[in-house]
Amino acid sequence: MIRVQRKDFDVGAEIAKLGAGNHAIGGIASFIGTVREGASHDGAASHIGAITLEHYPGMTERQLKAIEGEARARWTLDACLIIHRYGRLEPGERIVLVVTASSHRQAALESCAFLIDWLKTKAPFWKLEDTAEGAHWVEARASDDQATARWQTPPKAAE
Amino acid sequence: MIRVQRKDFDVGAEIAKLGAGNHAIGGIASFIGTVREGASHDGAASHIGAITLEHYPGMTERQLKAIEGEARARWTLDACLIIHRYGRLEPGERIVLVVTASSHRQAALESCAFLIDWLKTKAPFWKLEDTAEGAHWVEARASDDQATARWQTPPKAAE
Amino acid sequence: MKLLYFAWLRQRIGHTAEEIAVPPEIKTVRELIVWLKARGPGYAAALDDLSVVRAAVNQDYVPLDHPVRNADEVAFFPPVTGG
Amino acid sequence: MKLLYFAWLRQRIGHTAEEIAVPPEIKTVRELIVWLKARGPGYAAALDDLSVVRAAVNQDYVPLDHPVRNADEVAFFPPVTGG
Repeated sequence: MIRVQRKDFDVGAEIAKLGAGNHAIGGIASFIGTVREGASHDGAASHIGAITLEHYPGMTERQLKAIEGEARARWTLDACLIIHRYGRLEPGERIVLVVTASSHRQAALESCAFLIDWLKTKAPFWKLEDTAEGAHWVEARASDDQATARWQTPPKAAE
Repeated sequence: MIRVQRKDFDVGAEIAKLGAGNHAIGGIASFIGTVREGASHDGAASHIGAITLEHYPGMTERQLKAIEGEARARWTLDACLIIHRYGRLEPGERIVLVVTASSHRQAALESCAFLIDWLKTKAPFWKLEDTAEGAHWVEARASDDQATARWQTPPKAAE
Repeated sequence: MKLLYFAWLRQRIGHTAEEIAVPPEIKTVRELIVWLKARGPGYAAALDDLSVVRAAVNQDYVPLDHPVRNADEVAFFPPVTGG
Repeated sequence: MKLLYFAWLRQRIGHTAEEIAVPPEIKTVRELIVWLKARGPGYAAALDDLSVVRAAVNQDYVPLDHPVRNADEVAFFPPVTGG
């Protein structure tokens, strides 16, 4: 399940909904990305204020569904949720939530890590960040490409 | 922070408390282990009802603190929480919660996976499970030892 | 053809979407880029460095030699930075 | 010496904790096990297969050649299965 929205989400409620009533689930992994204050994403010394996330309505949903489909093809998941926000977000605010549930913990943990790595490099969002020197567009990082690349080889036995 | 308790926990509230007010955090990873119904942990065909978790009061807290300390030594974490329940738990109930927060997502994701692997093999808990053939003690699994063993080598650059 | 621009490409071009009838001799994304750059300095600035320009046709990422037709939705943007 | 037993070791021995004055010639966990097994069939059954018996002294995991003293808290249990 994927959602692209401006408003915040309730982590506890989302996780509870995902697993509700399914007793085949043995593990639920989640990741919450938040707006970080301090050094900018490009490693510059300037401080971040808010960020503004631009996206491509239509393509964003399409690509998020494709990323979810890839995770479900690689691991046996009982449930999978991606929520990604757009618009202006202040430091400390939630940007993204990924939740995966499986009968086996390794499948949940690995697919959650996979999804967040893929979101970074395959989901059509662009971050504009406020710095002491004005607003600037965050540049894609080579380390994110490398994190995605490690999933290009078939995963080890998932469980 | 570690807690050993009989009662359930509120995942959303625990995660919210952990990250509250710390704008250096960029990622929060969590894992919830739940009582799974169906094939028993030993791979037997019999169905699980409830499980009863026995623990070693005093040593459990001591070992959980040691495991948390190990994670904090290996990764730069802004916050770390382990809650592990004991007593009788029905299918679908939460057993364990691990939450890690860091400025970098890889540190959060990796330390969360590390903690749950180490809990499986180093935290003094023992599971008694109800099956169609009566109650029996869950046996430790070689796959859990292997999952722990992969952390024996120093981790890659954490971020 | 529906054309869309995002992030700093949108800022340099000055708008986020437009409908343009593209000449039939434009067969690929790369040819479309060359044609767009001749439309004005904003387009030229936005599409100058192709190492930081990504393209999508009908909401799928494509390489620059991908075919385009007038019925397509074509988008240009920098490498993504979500998550 | 404070002795503690958990899981199926506890069930076979019949109780979870006891205070015993252990003879001074008992110097290691392994010697303690041999001495305990002579106390009755429950102990013998619980401590029969050392490949599935784990020990802790003063709440830290120890190997079977670890020293023990009368002031120690010593626990026996199977491999853990939490998480």
